[in-house]
Amino acid sequence: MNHPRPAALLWTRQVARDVFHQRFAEPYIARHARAGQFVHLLPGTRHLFRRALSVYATDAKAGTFDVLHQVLGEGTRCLSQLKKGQTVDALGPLGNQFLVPDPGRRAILVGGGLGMAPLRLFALELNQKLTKRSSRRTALERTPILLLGTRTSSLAIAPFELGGIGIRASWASDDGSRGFHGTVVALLADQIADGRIVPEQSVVYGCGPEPMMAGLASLCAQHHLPCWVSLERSMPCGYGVCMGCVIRTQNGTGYETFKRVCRDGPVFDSAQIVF
Amino acid sequence: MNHPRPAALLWTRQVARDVFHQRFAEPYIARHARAGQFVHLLPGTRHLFRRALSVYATDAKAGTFDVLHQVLGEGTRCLSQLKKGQTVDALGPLGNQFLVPDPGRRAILVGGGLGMAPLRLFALELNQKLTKRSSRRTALERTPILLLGTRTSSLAIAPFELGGIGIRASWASDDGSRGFHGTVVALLADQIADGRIVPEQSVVYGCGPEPMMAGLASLCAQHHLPCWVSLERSMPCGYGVCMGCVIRTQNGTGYETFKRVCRDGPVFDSAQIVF
Amino acid sequence: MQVSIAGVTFATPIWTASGTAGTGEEIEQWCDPEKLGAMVTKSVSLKPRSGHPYPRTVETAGGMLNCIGLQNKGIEAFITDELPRLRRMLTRAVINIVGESIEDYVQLARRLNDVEGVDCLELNLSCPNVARGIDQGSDPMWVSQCVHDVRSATRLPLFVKITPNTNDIVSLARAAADNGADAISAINTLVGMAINHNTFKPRLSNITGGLSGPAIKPVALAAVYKIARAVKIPVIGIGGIMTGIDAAEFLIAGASAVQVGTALFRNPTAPIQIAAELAEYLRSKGLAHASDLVGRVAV
Amino acid sequence: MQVSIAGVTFATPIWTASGTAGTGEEIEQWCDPEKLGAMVTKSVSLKPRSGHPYPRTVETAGGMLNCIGLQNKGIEAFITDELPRLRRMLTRAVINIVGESIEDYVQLARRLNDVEGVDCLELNLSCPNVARGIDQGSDPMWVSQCVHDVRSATRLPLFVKITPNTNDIVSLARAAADNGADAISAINTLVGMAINHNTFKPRLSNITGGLSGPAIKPVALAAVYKIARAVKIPVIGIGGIMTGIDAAEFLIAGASAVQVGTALFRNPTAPIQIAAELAEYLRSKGLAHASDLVGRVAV
Ligand SMILES: Cc1cc2nc3c(=O)[nH]c(=O)nc-3n(C[C@H](O)[C@H](O)[C@H](O)COP(=O)(O)OP(=O)(O)OC[C@H]3O[C@@H](n4cnc5c(N)ncnc54)[C@H](O)[C@@H]3O)c2cc1C
Ligand SMILES: Cc1cc2nc3c(=O)[nH]c(=O)nc-3n(C[C@H](O)[C@H](O)[C@H](O)COP(=O)(O)OP(=O)(O)OC[C@H]3O[C@@H](n4cnc5c(N)ncnc54)[C@H](O)[C@@H]3O)c2cc1C
Ligand SMILES: Cc1cc2nc3c(=O)[nH]c(=O)nc-3n(C[C@H](O)[C@H](O)[C@H](O)COP(=O)(O)O)c2cc1C
Ligand SMILES: Cc1cc2nc3c(=O)[nH]c(=O)nc-3n(C[C@H](O)[C@H](O)[C@H](O)COP(=O)(O)O)c2cc1C
Ligand code: FES
Ligand code: FES
Repeated sequence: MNHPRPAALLWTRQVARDVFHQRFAEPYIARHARAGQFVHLLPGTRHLFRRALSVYATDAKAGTFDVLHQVLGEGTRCLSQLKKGQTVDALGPLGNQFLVPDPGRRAILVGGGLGMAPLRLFALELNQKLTKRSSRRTALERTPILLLGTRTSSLAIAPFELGGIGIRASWASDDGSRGFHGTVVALLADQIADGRIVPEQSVVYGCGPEPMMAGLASLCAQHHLPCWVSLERSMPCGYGVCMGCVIRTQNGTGYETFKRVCRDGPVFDSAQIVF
Repeated sequence: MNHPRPAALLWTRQVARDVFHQRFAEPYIARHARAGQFVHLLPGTRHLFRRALSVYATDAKAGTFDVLHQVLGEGTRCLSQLKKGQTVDALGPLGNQFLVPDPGRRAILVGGGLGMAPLRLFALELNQKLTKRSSRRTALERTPILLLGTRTSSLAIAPFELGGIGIRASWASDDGSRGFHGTVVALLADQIADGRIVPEQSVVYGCGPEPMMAGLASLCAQHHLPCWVSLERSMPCGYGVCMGCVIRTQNGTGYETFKRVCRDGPVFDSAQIVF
Repeated sequence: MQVSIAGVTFATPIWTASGTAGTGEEIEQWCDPEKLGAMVTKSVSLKPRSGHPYPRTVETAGGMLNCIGLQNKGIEAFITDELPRLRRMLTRAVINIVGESIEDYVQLARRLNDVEGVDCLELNLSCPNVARGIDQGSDPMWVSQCVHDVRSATRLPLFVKITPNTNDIVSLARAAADNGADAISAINTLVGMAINHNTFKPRLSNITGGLSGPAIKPVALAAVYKIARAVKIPVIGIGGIMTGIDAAEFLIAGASAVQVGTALFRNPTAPIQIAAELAEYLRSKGLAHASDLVGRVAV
Repeated sequence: MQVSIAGVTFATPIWTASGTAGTGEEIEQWCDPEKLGAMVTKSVSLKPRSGHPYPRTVETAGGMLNCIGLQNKGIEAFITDELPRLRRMLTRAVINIVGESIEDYVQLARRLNDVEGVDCLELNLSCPNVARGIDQGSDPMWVSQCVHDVRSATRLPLFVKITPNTNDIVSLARAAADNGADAISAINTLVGMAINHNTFKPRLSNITGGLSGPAIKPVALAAVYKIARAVKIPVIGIGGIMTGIDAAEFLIAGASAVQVGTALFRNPTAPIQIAAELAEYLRSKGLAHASDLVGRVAV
């Protein structure tokens, strides 16, 4: 039987204005969390609802997990002000996960802003899994492609520790100050157009603001490119009982019209979703 | 126009189990507070109501005031855990005050537990005032008598800094472990009986739990001894607008049946009160 | 930030709520009256009332309960002792009256016709702490009759304060509007109770009391929204307003002004602070007048 | 801590509330079913319902609003997909049903007569998020008729869940009790609203929603207290229960059992924790049974 667990803060690093990378000690979550899953944290006693954060990194041996979050309101502010050694009440890991591509397809990870958090963990998972079965795979399949979007260069947050395994991000920025001039979805379109990304040999994994996910879904649909998106909703419970965190699905009727992001997701086949 | 004022904590000293003596920097309250008055503190953002605490000491020059409080619930706990330099939002000084005895009468201060807090400040005020007009007063009038009650010796909290001006407390304890064996009201009765306290030459000032105040009032009534009591009520506003903190009065009818402890008090002529 | 209701202008749409700011004397020491939209006085009845014994209040999650029980001096002493000071205070005086019967309300309204210093009347048809306070106030027929009779008795601008302890607050508002009310004040408190788990005793002397504060803000906002869409007269929003943003939300929902109650207990300068915050909010939205916000809810 | 209501025994007086614990599958992963007094299922209707679009919830001071809108699979899929697992779960299954007309309720009750695994029925006569949910449920005549007709259609123990959006909840409880209800469940949510001050939009897709959580506990406690004194059947207390002490207060007010709703969102093990705290409280008071506390309020 699962239960809420106290997770002790080990450290906080500010990685950009209002963005914090934190590491918590909690062995169960550290051991079980997979890319795409989230933890549901109670930032303090003042709040009724927990706050959902993607698992950004785990270390099963050390028994730690990381989150990367932006201070938006009271909940994330409380979190960012935690002192070393203080604990937060954590549920998790919750939700489904990113699944590895079918054989012959390469993972294209498309992240916007903080959406990079679960993709980073997925890149590591892919790297590990693909290394294991590397004999049967081409180099092309092995290394995921990582496309990251930011509004402007100064707000770009690079995922930590991916360089070491040879995964480097291509950047897109709205103002052209870093990498491609345009959105990260436009960058993907660009790379499809110039043949660097071949739809038939690719699977897209996206995480970022909802308008970006909608754009990504429609681009991928156009190219018959399989696309998984990780979605966000306000989550009163996080484990499937309140029916608050719903997303509208394609062709769903009656009860099936809406699915729960916390339990049926947060990762969905983008073709199933009505944005 | 008065307004809420941030009071910065200078220090906290634990003076007994769950009892804390704290000094705050707030010049206005420091300058204006008189014995018997209270400050109304907002212990944190979680609480709707402020918490009332008697002013225990002031230093107009240094711009500080002190409180002495026992941790009972969330509000006083928050207060006790404040860090040096943190501020609380304070209203004050509020309420009426202890008035000096008529000429020819000596002040008998009767305190139970933390009720000693405002009495200590009053002892200092009396000492100052009487020193000024000492030429016209007898020594008997000059020095107030201080009777303090405690459940048991280990819980006794002596008012700080009174020794220096020659005021020493006589103690009563329920279990006889310190001073007189019995309540502080019984001690007063005892001292009246053996002539050490002469009703016609005395005025009693009491502060402590309500049953004690009731006992004190009835003893004093018996001996025709003028008696002022400081009372406590849960105080939503503290400045007279909510009508929540009421006490029943003798002979009051209609609107006058109940008086507000925060504004008509907290110090009342005990003969006016229905306990 | 000036607003105009029933032909009366108010310096700001932020007023004090009845029973939470006394009769002016106390609040004057904390709030500059010129910056107060209006001072709504504690309910006054024909005869003096002692109110209920202590304990009369208790803190609850996000709110509080009270069973003051309308302690007040009665209309005659009110006119003698309080009104003169209120007249001198540089703010609007809204006199809140409470009765046990329609005849009481009529008599009170008549009596206040003759004196100076009364800018508006507010009928408290919704006190949960007196016998029948809610029974009558939640009956649209009774409200119709009461407002009708008072309307015939006075020319003063007439605000009618209604109860949320009903399945259909809109009918109550309509009953008032249809019978000549100049504005609807909504809401009064919700009936509630608290129990001491150690003594098994109710925490209020009168067993139950009225719930106020941020806890009831959603209920108040829903009431204001529905009423504003149903009646043509202005609505005055009340319930759990602690900040300028809260006030803005009530205006957006359809209130033309708001009253601040429980917030005053925590902070005696609350109305001034809330008004300042609302002004700042209006500036940030590029709106010149508070009235530009009223009823702007996007549905 | 065992309690007995309508001849059914429950392991503890701490149950889950309808709509806040799914249909058992999710909660099983957090709570040992043997330690749950009962699992009250999300309201089920005749036909599948999609519910309202997102956003469906919003945090408020001390509480939350929801406008889920009764998303459910409909009774047939419920019986096929959910009931078998519920039957295997080692706790009592209280099936909560909702209809748009009395005929709906009767049909639902009949349908559940024929299947196994149903320990009790709870009629949701109080949903604020569907058309007429409150209009009907706040009318004592309609409640009388509905309970009467359902009573004739089923032998299952029958709990009737009533609305606090009324001026007279006691009449609703009496209407249910007089027509054969075995217990009264009180309360459902209060109608409320929240507005986004930046977009001017309501924060809920359905504009208004139901207020739950600690904010409404005083309202619930008053309802339970009044109902328990007015009817002879047991009362099941609901509203803002977060701790064992909260549960104790409801029992003291007159509830024979309680349901835990919003607390489950914050803490999926809430009912187990609350039961443990209540047991500890009973020990500290030297009381052997939860029933020793019921209705002990000292007035
Ligand atoms: C599965 C999932 C994974 C997420 N991962 C991350 C992450 O890795 N890093 C990160 O910075 N953020 C992430 N978010 C968003 C994060 O949960 C919100 O930013 C956070 O809840 C805001 O809380 P607050 O108290 O600071 O803000 P407030 O605005 O004060 O929150 C008010 C309410 O709105 C809800 N809320 C507000 N914005 C969002 C949002 N975008 N999504 C969901 N709920 C919201 C909160 O839960 C709360 O109930 C994730 C959300 C989900 C659902
Ligand atoms: C004029 C005045 C002077 C006081 N001076 C002192 C002092 O010098 N030292 C000291 O330790 N205490 C003093 N008290 C009592 C002090 O206010 C309470 O102990 C304190 O409010 C308890 O708050 P809490 O949150 O810790 O406890 P809780 O029990 O959690 O408080 C819950 C609620 O009850 C109210 N409350 C509880 N007990 C009391 C009480 N005895 N009197 C008034 N309200 C109460 C609180 O304000 C709050 O609303 C004084 C009270 C008054 C009215
Ligand atoms: C202590 C107290 C006393 C009140 N007395 C009155 C009253 O005498 N007349 C009245 O119409 N409303 C009275 N009210 C109700 C308030 O005016 C207001 O309608 C209610 O408290 C909701 O607003 P709030 O949440 O801002 O407090 C009282 C409220 C409180 C808390
Ligand atoms: C998200 C949510 C969904 C709910 N759905 C239902 C429902 O389907 N049927 C019902 O009878 N009550 C429903 N309720 C009401 C609860 O069962 C309960 O009566 C109410 O929330 C008060 O209890 P609480 O404060 O413990 O949450 C729902 C409440 C919430 C918060
Ligand atoms: S957050 Fe409750 S069902 Fe998803
Ligand atoms: S505390 Fe409000 S009148 Fe005294």
